[in-house]
Amino acid sequence: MSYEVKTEAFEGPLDLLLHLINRLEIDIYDIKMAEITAQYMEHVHAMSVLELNEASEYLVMAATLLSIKSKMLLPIHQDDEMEDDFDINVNDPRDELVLKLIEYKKYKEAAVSLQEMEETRNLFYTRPPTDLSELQNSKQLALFEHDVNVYDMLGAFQKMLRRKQLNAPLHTRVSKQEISIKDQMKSVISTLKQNKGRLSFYELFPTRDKTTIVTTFLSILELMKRQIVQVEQNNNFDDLFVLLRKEDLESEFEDEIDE
Amino acid sequence: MNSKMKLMSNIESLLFVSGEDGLTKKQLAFLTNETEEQISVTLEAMMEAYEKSEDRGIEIKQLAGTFQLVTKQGNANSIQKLVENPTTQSLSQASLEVLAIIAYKQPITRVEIEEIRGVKSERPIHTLSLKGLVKEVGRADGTGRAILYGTTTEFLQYFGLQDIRALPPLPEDISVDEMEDSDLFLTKFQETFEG
Amino acid sequence: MNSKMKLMSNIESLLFVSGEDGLTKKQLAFLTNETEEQISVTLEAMMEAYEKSEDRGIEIKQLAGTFQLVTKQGNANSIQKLVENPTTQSLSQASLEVLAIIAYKQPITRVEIEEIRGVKSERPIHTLSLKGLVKEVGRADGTGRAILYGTTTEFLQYFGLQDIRALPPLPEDISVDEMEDSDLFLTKFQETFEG
Repeated sequence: MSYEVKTEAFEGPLDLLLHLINRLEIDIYDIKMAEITAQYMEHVHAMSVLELNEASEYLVMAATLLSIKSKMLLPIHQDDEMEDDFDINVNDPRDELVLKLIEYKKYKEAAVSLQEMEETRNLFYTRPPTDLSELQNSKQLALFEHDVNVYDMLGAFQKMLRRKQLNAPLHTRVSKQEISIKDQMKSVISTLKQNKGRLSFYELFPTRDKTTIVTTFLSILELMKRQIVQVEQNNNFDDLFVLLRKEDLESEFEDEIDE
Repeated sequence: MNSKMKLMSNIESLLFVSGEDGLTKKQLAFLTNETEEQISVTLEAMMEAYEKSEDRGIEIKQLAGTFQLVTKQGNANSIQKLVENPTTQSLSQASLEVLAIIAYKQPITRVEIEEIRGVKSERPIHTLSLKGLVKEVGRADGTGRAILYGTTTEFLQYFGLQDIRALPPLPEDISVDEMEDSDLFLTKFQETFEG
Repeated sequence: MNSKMKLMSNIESLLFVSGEDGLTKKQLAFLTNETEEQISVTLEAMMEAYEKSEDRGIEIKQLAGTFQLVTKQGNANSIQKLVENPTTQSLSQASLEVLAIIAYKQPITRVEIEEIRGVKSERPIHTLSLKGLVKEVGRADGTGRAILYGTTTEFLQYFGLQDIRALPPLPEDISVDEMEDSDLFLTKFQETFEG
């Protein structure tokens, strides 16, 4: 006979036993050993295929059940009973198993409440903290702020995956919209107006969407060519700033671009 | 009056940039130069205002020991449209069991976890540490100096708990009539998975 | 009337979670099942309301066609104070993300890092170089010859790793496994209890 056991449905032998106890409507404190052992063996036989190492756990339990069953058939020795006068149940061979089952059942139930909490928690969302490092000075940055370990790093990575998952469908489903250079020129101008006519080049590219970036870039070039905006930089490698040169140009601008 | 409005505005800004890290009353008091009492009163007023205003989409929650801004539950539907596949994120049964044991018995070693579950638990423990839900909190005395596991702040955050004491009490004594409850438990399970 | 309030609430939630990426009118219309016109009108009303309410600490900013929530300028002082007194992890999240990417994908260019994260990453890379955890390890082929980043010996020391292969596997790979596990488990569970 082969010990191929299919166990995915249960989280181990204790889980299987709890399932049987429940199904057979047996009192957990008074387990009918013959019945449960028979059922357990039947299940283990009926299960097929799984890693040997998990199968072994099921087989160890099978052996335990058989041993309890046989102990219960033995008559209790008179002397033993006298010695253990104070503890009435000490001779019940099922005790250890019952305690184990009860202990396991507690956590199995706790796992169910965790799962419910997980579901509730999934109904509201937080946001990642804003990256404020540009407000920090370099001296501060060079300090190690925390006692971070590899798992903090992985945790950060995990958070990022979660965040990316949030935006993924939009990139595939929605953001394929075509933005015209004309529209983007208007958008750049209105953005500049909202910011008193001056904004860093970087801030004109709030999105990572390639089409939008390219369109925005082309529209800025076009605006420069038409001398509607001007770009300035104070020192090498400093941020570029885009300046709006003409204030009110909406009307002439409209037909100009339509050509 | 104006100053109270200004304080609310300041708190909202601070909570907004702190995101899921949130801030404690003490931190808020320090950052706004106010007393903790003043912060308490103001936070309470804000929480009420958020909840009452139907046009607001965010509210304040106490999570993992800090105050955080979160979206209102009623808007979950439209936010979930932003999420690729909302169901794949939930934890497996094995992970939940191990996590329950760690949460209630911490600090605890792998061997002790396996004793309770009756099966090897290396893999779920590994998964849970990679997800940042549990971590090594020390070493057991004695030979081998086995790793002791405990839950993380991320754990509190993940399950929406203010602190570890906010966990529901562990079912202590399972008496005979409680076995009937386990029927309920199975039914619940079925509902959850079939639903 | 109620529906308009609800739409505002929904938009606030959506802008809140979308963070720095923001959302376009088109995206908001898709997510809320409204017309773009309806979204335009509502956004305008919201922008005005945010601006007028002295107790609000956030407002809507429109940049190149996308809308995002940002903190009000007037509260810059207390945010600056937060930056100078980092009591939470908030400052390291971005750096840790970038560090994880560099550690696992090295050698890698800044543009590639940004593609993975979906946000600009110049600052965190700068921070990490200052801390000596990452360094330039070469130049990419092709025009531009972009800088390639890798981790340093300091990085290994800092995280107590013997060498770079001692890094635990990426959670990405894990979650795929786990999904399969839980699917199998669910299927089995249903079979068992329905059967």
